[in-house]
Amino acid sequence: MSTNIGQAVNEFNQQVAAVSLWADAWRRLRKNRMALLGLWVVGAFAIITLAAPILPIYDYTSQEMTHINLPPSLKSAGSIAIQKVEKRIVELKGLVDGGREDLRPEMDKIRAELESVKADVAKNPKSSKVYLLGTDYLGRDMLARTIYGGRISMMVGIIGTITAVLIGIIIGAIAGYAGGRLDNFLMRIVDIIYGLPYMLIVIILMAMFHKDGASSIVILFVAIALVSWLTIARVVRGQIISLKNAEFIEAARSMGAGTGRIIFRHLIPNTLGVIIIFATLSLPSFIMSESFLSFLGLGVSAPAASWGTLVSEGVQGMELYPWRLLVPALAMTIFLFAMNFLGDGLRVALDPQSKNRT
Amino acid sequence: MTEEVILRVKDLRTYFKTDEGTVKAVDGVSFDLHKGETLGIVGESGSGKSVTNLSIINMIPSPPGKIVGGEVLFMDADLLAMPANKIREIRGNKISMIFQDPMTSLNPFLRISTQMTETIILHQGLGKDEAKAKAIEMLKLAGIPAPEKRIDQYPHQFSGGMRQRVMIAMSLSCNPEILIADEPTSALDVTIQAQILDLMKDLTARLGTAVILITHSLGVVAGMCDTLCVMYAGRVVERGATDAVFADPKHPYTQGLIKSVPRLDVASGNRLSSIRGQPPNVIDLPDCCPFYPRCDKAMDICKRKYPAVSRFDDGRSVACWLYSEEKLP
Amino acid sequence: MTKFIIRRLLSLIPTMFVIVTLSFFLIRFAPGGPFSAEKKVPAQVLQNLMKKYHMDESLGRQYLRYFGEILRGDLGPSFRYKDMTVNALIKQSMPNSMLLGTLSLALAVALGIAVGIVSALKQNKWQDYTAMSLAVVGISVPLFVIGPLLQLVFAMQLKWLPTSGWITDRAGLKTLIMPVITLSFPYFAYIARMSRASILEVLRSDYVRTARAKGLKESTVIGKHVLKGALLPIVSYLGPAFSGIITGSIVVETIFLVPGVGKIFVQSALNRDYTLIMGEVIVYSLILIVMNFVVDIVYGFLDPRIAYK
Amino acid sequence: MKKIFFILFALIAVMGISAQDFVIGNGDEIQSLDPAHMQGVPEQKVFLALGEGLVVNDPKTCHAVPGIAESWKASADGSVYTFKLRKSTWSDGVPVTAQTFVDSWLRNLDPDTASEYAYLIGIVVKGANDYNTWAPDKAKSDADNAAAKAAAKAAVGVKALDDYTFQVTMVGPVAFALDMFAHQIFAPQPLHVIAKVGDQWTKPENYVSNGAFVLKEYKQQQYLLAVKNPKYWDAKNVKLASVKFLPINDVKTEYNMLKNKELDWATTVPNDLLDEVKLRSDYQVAPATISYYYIFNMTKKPFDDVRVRKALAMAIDKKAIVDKITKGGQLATNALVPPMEGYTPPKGNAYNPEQAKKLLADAGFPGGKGFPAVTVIYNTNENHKKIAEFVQEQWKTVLGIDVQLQNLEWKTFLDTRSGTHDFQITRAGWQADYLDPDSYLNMFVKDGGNNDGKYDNPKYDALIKQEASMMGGAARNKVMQQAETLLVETDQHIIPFYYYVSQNLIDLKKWNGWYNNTLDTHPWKFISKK
Repeated sequence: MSTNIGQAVNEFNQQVAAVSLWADAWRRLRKNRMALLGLWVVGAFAIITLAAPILPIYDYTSQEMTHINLPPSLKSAGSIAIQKVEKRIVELKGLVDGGREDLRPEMDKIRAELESVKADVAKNPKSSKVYLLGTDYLGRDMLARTIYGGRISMMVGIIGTITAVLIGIIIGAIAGYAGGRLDNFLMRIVDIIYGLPYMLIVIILMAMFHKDGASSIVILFVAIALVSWLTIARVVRGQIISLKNAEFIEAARSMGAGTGRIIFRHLIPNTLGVIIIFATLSLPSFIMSESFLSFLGLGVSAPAASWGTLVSEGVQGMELYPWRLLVPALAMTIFLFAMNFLGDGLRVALDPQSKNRT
Repeated sequence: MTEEVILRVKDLRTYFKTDEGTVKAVDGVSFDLHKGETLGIVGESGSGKSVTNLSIINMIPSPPGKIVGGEVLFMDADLLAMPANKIREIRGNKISMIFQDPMTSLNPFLRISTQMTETIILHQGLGKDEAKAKAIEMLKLAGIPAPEKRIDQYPHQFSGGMRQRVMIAMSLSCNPEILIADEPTSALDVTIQAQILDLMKDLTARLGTAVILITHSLGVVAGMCDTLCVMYAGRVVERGATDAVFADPKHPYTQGLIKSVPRLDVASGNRLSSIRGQPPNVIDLPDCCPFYPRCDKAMDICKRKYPAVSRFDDGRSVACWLYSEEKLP
Repeated sequence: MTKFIIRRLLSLIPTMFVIVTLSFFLIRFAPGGPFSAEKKVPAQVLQNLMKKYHMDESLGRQYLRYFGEILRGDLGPSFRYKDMTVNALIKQSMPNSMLLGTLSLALAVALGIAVGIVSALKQNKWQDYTAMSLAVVGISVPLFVIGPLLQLVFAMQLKWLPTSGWITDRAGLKTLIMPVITLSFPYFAYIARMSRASILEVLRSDYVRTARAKGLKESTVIGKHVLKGALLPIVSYLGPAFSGIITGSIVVETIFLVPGVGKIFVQSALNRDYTLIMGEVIVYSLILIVMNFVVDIVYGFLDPRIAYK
Repeated sequence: MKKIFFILFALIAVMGISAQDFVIGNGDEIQSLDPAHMQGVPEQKVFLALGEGLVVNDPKTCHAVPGIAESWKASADGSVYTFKLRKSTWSDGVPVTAQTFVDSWLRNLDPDTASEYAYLIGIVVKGANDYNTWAPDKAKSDADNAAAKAAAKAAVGVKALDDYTFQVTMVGPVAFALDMFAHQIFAPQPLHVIAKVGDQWTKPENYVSNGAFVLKEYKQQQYLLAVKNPKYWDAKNVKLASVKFLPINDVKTEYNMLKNKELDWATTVPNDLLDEVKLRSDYQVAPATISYYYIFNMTKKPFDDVRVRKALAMAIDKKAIVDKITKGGQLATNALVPPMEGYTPPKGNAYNPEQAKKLLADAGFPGGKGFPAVTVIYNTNENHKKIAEFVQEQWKTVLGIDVQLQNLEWKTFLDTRSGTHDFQITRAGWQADYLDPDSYLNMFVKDGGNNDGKYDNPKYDALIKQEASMMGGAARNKVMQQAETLLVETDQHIIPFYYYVSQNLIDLKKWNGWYNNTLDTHPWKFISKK
């Protein structure tokens, strides 16, 4: 940036090029180490999830019954599976020897299973798989599932945010600019939707439009976005009201600009800063909403899984198979951490008042 | 006006570290303030006036700002070297300040009484009721009608001019030695400006308070100040008694400033002159006279070195190569 | 002022009316009904059931009947909990949720503001980063993970606390600890972030500079001049937060067996217990609207610039 | 101070040892305390404490043993039962008489009561079904309707011969009827209280009962506390001082409470922790008469082709499901009806991937090519999901077909499966109302209320009709077996997966009188501390 050729220089050999808001914000963002880290992490997540189909990972749906609930390891799945059964036999033997005769049939069963597992490992080419982050209850690769889960969760976050922002901007801008009765009417609608319990709306929407598997995720988006534009509509409305009497709007009006043009070319661009900040900060909340819906069983359809689904599944068996909780939970937390710091950094960077504060 | 110097600023330097580079907002400012004197500091926006003042009472927001050099001697004690609790005893008590925007300088959430009495109680050790009585008295002095009633109101219930009166009353309530007024009238209507300035002049004269008046308006300075500092790009370019400077401005910048003031006493017909160009960006400024691009009399040397200060017999000092005996090849 | 309050209160009535009407018809759009079950009841019995609850009437009549009832303060019988009326169900679960919610919110506010102050004053120092990381954890870890984890550590491993239950049980007040912590966590996180941001903003304001120029101690500056202005946004957040938190959290209530209103809320929707859903919607919206209203009034008291006309 | 603590501690310890207090995790909150409206398992557990009918299920065998009826005898053709009642009272001292039973049953059957389970009485008692489903004729006057209703009521086959002799006339020689009479729908109700306070009788302050326990306290969503009933006829043999029912929806919480000894009996186990649970000495598992299966919608293509149905069924390794997914000892099956006394279900179509592929190819979808989009629906539940995911993967790897899975929230699921029938393949489970294969098989007759997949085979309907009119025995069993063979083998209308097991956690070293049984029913009066 500093050695750009062709940049205007004044008498003192200083750069005088006017810095746009964005370039300026970007420069300040780059100085914010946490925000930059956030940006890198979010970028990495985005690339990994987008490139998931071409990454050298296993299929996220392919099941292997001998590989159920294997812990993270660098060793081949076959050897881990055998180890696991052997460990179980030792455990059972200890109990049986300690007087728990009732467990003898179970022990015999597992012993028989050891043979079949060994046989399977010997001939099944999949035994050489390596599950870096372990497997789940159907012997599926946790790494692949977490990556594909991220796809859905991030998509929920992004699409939810975009819809919320679009609806919010339009409603908020119209209400704020028009004022009077229309404003009152629109804000009453916002009040009413605020008043309707969110959970109920979502349950009813999900129940009403379940039709086929492929669209369940779409309904999820709609359900989340439909009730999430309220806050941003209020924010935008407030901004527009405070801006609409500003001099530059008067100027535009005096030059004959129409209402639509004033709203979309003059007012909205001036509220973009606030909107972007809101968007980055609300993205995590959409991901959280989705995870809560998944917890209630209203989320995406199996075998696809979001982070929320994976985490809520993982919680069930966390005492025995901690990786099933930790892997998706960490992925989600790291992503949300990054989003939060990035959002915070953007907020500071886009705030004209904080110019000399960094 | 006595000869007793109560505030001596020596070679004050305050820099700001920003993303773009180091801003030398104040770079080697020196002046003396005598008891009862009114000193005007004049300059365009960004010339370092306000930073000078905040530096005097050591209130530069840090980071990014930092006072990197110089001394501020108040009654022979260096304010810059003072521990925080000691300088707090001076702020608002011995040296008080009035800020530019009366609309935002008063806390909107607290009553005027609260804001006024807290200073009086803190510095004068008065009880609550006494402090309130004193505050009412000060408001009356500041020309607020029905102060007994208005003291319990909130700032938003006052007009801009009234708020500035409150600020003045508040800042003078502890009989400070020095009042620093940072553009006290620039946010006000012209008619109100005159009233506020009169009030300040009147009150400080009565209380014997020395005043540092920061302004970009030469008209204000002419009416108010005994002495005058002209600042440009973080430095004092010309200093002297107000009358003398107005009569015979030495520095080309001062000349430009005075010429650009519309005067009723001079027959017009000529166009009002103005200083061409823009004030410089003070980030990473090279060693030169920062005024040279706008100066009609610029010489070669102006581009290479900051001019040394030349002193004149009448106590004036000017930083300009025109008057320097030291001539470089 | 009084006039303003009355006018505001009156304006709540149409809003409530629309909410009640919308919900009434909305829930009837959802597939399934209160009496659908795995084993179908014989057609005639189903009809008798419908008749018993006036569901054989036309929707319009049902709506009018319902409206008449709620105007008399009767929310009707629960379809699922056949021995209970909706009034009784809400009456007995609401206080528990309120207690839990109020405590959680109080904890969230106290801790959130404290942490917000610390991290604002130590901006970009390790204290700030630690506090904000904690806040991010609060925002990004779901309750259904925090709850079981607390239970695992404090009840199962350390055995300091009972796994679950409510204050009327043998374990008494101890049962409150984990649900309160769990429930307050996201709110704490939100408040901490919000107060940090707004304190930083106020610290830049002119009047804080004035206060400092007056020679006030830093603690006075913060306590007297900064906080009042900085905490106003939190007050306006408390309205929706309060109604959200006291109508309970199904997750916390399910995990810790809290006899609160959140659990029956979600379950009533899943069970298509029409009257109970409606009762809950009415109570929830009423609390939300009234809380927003109260917050507006309180805000007016705290912010002298706002005058109600 | 220390002393006080010691005394307190000792007191608590002594109380803890001497008191036979029992705490159970009871699943969902109960819906009602009125036996006429008790539907689920949690309600049944509460009923077993508070109420008692003519007979009680033996804790081991589940067969009827005397309850309020001291003895009984059946008529020669097995269609009339005469019960001799013992002298017993309600907890408020009012006697329970034969008339109490007559009135209680009639109350349950009364159309105005709208009891969800009254149809069970209708299955066995003569005239009961007609009365239960009686509806007024709009063309007739109110008086005529009232008279018609009274006639229907009078026609119900229940009679009080004297105060303590109660006679039931049944629809025929129903072999399983006696065991059924232990169900809460056949229990007496305190009509003297109902007459006085009406609907309010289920309020704790009004509630009287005739079982081994009485209702002491009921805090909705918190607990229901039942304490020993001193007026119970067999009170001297009741050992437990109190039973506390906790409504717990969260399986993990329930399990944790049991581990921390805050519960004596957990009625669910966390599937994901079964590897740990299985090692516990208090883990109880017993086969249950519940089947898990998938239903094809016969009206939707391509499931109108039996080859497709068979191919899909044969491609599923059911043994893997019970061994690797449900893990609790469930029995894999290819038939619907669980083995019962005298009845052996057919073999069904076993797991056979090769045959499955071939069948699918024959049906015109070699290697799954051209197979239309298919969605399997199931109600939201971890286990159903795991099984569906497994099945989906099997169909993909064995047959090469991709099916979608769709979980639906319970009521939507019911509406889709049983209301609009707008599904292709759905998950289902069925628990017998009575221990007879007919309880499973009569679902699938053409106009059956629970025939969700629209199975339509006149031959099947004829067989079911035939078996319904036969006396119990080998011949009837054979007919039923033929019908089931049609259902699960020839026509492959459903894909049976396994028979459930009941899974409980209760320490039998500590508690006597609790036995694993097929009905998973455990009357409280027999339970005691060792």
